[in-house]
Amino acid sequence: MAENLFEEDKVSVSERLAAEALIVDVDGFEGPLDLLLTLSRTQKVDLRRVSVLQLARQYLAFVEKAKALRLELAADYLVMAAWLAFLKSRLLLPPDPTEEGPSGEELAAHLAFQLERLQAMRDAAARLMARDQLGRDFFARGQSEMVTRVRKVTYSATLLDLMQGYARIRTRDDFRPFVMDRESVFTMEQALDRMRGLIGYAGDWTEISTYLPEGWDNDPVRRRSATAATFAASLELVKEGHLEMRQSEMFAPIQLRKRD
Amino acid sequence: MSELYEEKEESLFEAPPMGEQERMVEAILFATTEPITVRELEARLPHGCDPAEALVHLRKRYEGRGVTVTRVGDAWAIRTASDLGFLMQKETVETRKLSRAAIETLAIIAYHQPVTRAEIEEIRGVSVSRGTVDQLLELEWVRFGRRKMTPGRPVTFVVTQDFLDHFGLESARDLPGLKELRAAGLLENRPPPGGDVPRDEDEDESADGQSELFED
Amino acid sequence: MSELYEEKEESLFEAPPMGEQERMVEAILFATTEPITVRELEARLPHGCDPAEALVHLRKRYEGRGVTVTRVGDAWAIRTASDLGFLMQKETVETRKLSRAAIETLAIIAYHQPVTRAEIEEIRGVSVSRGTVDQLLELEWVRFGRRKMTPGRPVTFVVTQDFLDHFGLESARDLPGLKELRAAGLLENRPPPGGDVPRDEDEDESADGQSELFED
Repeated sequence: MAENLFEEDKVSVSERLAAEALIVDVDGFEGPLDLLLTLSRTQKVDLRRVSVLQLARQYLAFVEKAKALRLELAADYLVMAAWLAFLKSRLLLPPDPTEEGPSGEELAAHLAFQLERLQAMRDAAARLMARDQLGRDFFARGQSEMVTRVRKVTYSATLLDLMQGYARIRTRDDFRPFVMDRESVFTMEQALDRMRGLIGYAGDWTEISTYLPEGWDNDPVRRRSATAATFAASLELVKEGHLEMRQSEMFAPIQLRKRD
Repeated sequence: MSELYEEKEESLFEAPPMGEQERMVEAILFATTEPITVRELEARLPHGCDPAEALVHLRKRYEGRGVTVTRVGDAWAIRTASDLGFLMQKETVETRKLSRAAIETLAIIAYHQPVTRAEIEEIRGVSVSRGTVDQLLELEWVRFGRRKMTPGRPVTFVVTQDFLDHFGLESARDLPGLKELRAAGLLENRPPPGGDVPRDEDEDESADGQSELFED
Repeated sequence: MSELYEEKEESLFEAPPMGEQERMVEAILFATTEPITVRELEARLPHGCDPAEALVHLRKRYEGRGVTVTRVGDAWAIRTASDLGFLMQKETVETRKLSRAAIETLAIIAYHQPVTRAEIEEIRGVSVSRGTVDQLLELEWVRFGRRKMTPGRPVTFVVTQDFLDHFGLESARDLPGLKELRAAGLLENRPPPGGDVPRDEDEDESADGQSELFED
């Protein structure tokens, strides 16, 4: 893997063209591993000698390009991109002896193994389907012989029948009318009542979490319900002109203040 | 084979040697669902073949064998030698699909064994008819297990080795659970309400029950 | 024929001479479309017969003929010679086209068996859709195997006798290229480095499977 460290980012014109052709066909891939396998073919080497660093670059370039073209990429493509970016940095930086976990080379070797194994299974599948097949290349007896002297009835059932029968019984009782479990639900009406009584004291910016009713913050189910109701009630009060609301950035605390 | 027929080769021209023709007729007779006439054979064989002669050779080859090349009207077929008809009894068997009640009962026994009749009825939600259990016993797919140590000491039912053989299972413990059935697409996709189907206890129970039977 | 086997007759006592046994096995194999196990043959033949030996003779007799005696797992069947497929357009059955995902999944099950759903997904890099396994189960080319002794005891998939029959394989060991794949380590279930997933037991298990079948 060491030789990769000195590799320049030399993506040839033909490779770039190939990568663009790939993007148009993004729906044709069965996930990131499939795409990586296709990309690795542009290196025209034995899969065991594939340069994972180069592959990571190609993949990241692909994802960038797809983003620029505003193509929808499924989440797992982005997860793979993040992982490859991490892998790329590991491969490029000298190993940090204090760092825990597998080295970049180990990770790269595993990825190469996965690609080789997937390719091997595809080849195996192709060879399997190329075999002579029953009913196409060779044939079973056309007529089973019927001798009518002895008649006996047997009963047949397949494993599928059996399993489906069982599933049928066991799922029959799953259906009951939908009933809300009221005990752990804090309604918006309750929250509104509570907030109306409290906002008189909220002259300064105060976090919304402090408005949660007591006794609702231990059980996660109850906390979720109370948070949602309090938030909805706050919005309602903002709409009515009684409250102001702010949040500095995503996931930052939400703050409330009485409107003068 | 072909050296037997060499003297004919000049007239056959492109046709395969007679040994090959015999093989071809043999394969066709074997695979067709209906007896086949010489004319039909001629139409299916490569150009220039002589199925009538191939049939003469083939017929001779099967003389005294377990099956014979037999004339049926003006057509030909491979048939069991008449003295071996007694071996064919199994071929005359009529197969019928097991009834839904029987399949469900069988499934419950397989998944919950050892299980009493009352337990089967509780799971199915209807009473189990005598005929259903008798049928399964007769098929030798279930048998009586040991009695339960509960009041009345009811008999239990368990599945048999025949059952495992018939359904291609190595043991009843390998039967897939509901989650696995769903994952394999064998269950209509209905969302289990309230998260999970309460199957865990069952699973433990049946694992217990079955391990008793199969561990030893 | 029977004079060939006369020297055995004193030990066989009531059993028919081997030539007769061979005829009987021939008749039974010809009569059915499904492969028949040696055990089934034994059950159907008169007491004291040795179907395994009769099969050896019968197989030799049909070498190079239009139909051949074929081994399918632990069962036997008569099938037409595959070089004569071109004569059989009439018998050809159109099989449903399998998707690429289904074909790959089938190959993975065949080469890695017994294999869990998670392992299939790991190899393919995508989740296995319900329809895929469903389709393979319905074709009866795969079935549920033994559960893995790993946490969660997941069910496994293995290929069936129908699969072997369809692809003309004597056993799963005869899968094309199996030895080479195994030698190259490509049938191993190698956990990712760093071991996010506790897979060690899996490893042991899978070593028991397809890869270990060939240790001898």
